[in-house]
Amino acid sequence: MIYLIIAIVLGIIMLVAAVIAVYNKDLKTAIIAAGVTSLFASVLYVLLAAPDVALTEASIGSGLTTLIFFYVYNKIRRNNAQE
Amino acid sequence: MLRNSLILLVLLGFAAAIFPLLHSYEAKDALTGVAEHYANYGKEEVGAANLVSAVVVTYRGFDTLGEVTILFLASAVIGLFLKASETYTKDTRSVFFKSTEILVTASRLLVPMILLLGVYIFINGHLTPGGGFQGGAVIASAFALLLLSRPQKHFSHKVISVVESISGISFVFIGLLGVLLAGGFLDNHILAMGKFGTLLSAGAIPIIYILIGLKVGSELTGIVRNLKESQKEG
Amino acid sequence: MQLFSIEYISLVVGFLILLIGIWGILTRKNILKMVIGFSLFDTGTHIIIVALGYVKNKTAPILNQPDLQTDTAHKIVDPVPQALVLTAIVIGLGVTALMLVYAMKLHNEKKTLNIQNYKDLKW
Amino acid sequence: MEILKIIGAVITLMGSIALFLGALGLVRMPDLYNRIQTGTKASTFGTVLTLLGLIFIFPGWVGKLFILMLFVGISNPVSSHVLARNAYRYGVPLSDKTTVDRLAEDIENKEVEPVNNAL
Repeated sequence: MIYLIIAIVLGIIMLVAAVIAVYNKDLKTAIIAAGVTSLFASVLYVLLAAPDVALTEASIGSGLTTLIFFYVYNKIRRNNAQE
Repeated sequence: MLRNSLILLVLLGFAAAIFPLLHSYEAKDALTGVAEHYANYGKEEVGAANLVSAVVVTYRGFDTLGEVTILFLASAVIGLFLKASETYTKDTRSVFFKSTEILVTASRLLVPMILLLGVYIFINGHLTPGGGFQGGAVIASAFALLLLSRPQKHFSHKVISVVESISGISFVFIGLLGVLLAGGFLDNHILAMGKFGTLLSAGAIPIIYILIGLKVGSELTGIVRNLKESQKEG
Repeated sequence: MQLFSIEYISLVVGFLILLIGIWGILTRKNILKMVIGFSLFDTGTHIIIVALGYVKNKTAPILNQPDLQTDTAHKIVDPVPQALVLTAIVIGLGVTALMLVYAMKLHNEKKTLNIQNYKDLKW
Repeated sequence: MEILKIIGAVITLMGSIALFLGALGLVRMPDLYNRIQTGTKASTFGTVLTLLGLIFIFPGWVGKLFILMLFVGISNPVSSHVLARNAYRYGVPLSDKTTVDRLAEDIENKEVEPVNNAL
């Protein structure tokens, strides 16, 4: 029963973060929100008895993807500032 | 207006395509079909305690080979693109801040620990949750910490590409050895099976997972490193 | 049909995240926002696939206990979707990085990220 | 064996109280720097206490839990240090009640690089 409540809370957080990621005008907030969606998805995978997938999602989905997004965002913003 | 209604139409189409999955979903009691075979005979046929590893490495080894190929292609194309755009930025003065001493010291302590964790994850891939992909990602994040904490330093791409090439070639070579010595491509019976549940068991699965881990780790490190080097400009 | 179970909630959440991702891809004008939409699409698909392999009250497919090693098919969840998602996540990172580098290249050429300013193929 | 479990449960409960106080501090504190300070101190302390309680409950995991405590103890303060410093350089304002600003003095004395305008 407690797992069910945790799953519902996780689902609500993920949906809110996903809507923020698409809706928000600020790119930094959107990137962080997409990372948050991935991070809570990895907790959901643990509830779904998939520890392998949870490990992968936590390290790749929320770690490296966000890092790469920020590298590219930084580069583009600096190109813009040079103009 | 037309555009909005078209978007709505596409969304409705996707929803209609996936909705039957949701509507006709019924809870299962036990595994069926091919998964049942994997669950019941995986222990004798492959000998890995982690059945996901058994499926990834042996039963569906071709998927893994294709996946590694796609990752290699993506990494190569990224390297090519960033190299082409790097040529007209001659001055390599970094625009990053110098990092503080606390960060440098802490990263010196943490990077070996994270690397050790990554190696632990992919060596124990056939016993505990984890494996080559997860271990590779952890290793890549250790190198990402190194790159982030020393922004002024230049990192060479040579070692990364050598490790990547050697592990990729060895992976295919072990797969071909399976054809020669055992039942087929990527068969893990080319080594002794060992006792179930110990570190040296499951035939060639630990070796294949170590190679996959090195390959994935070096490819992801290569992607991050290329993006970091492209941040420098005059 | 059990509405309140972990797998059904996960299915619904994955389905909604997938739709939000597609909506983002179709409606946003900024290319980086579209890539974020693709990444959400990925996450939703992965949740759906893993949730389809879940069997109620069963443990993860790791046979480290002796009592799991007999009559295994009635005691574990489906390992095949998990293996598929494992590779799909890594491929997703590669594809996302590739799309981001394309976006960087496009920005280098045109100095804009708005998709409506790319009119080369319009006639 | 029962007594060990009770000790572990009590220590874990103390850890979760510390985590709760950290979450309360995030709401109560006036500006970003105070929030980072409260959150980091309380969450590091709470996590280490929770892991310490787990050592009593599962004595077989001592080695791994000790490594985890070391890792959290190093990585958590350092990451928030970097976060706060970069927030200062990015120009996040301090609270009105601030009386001492050492980093500004250091920038005045040219010991630390000033705010980068390119960012």
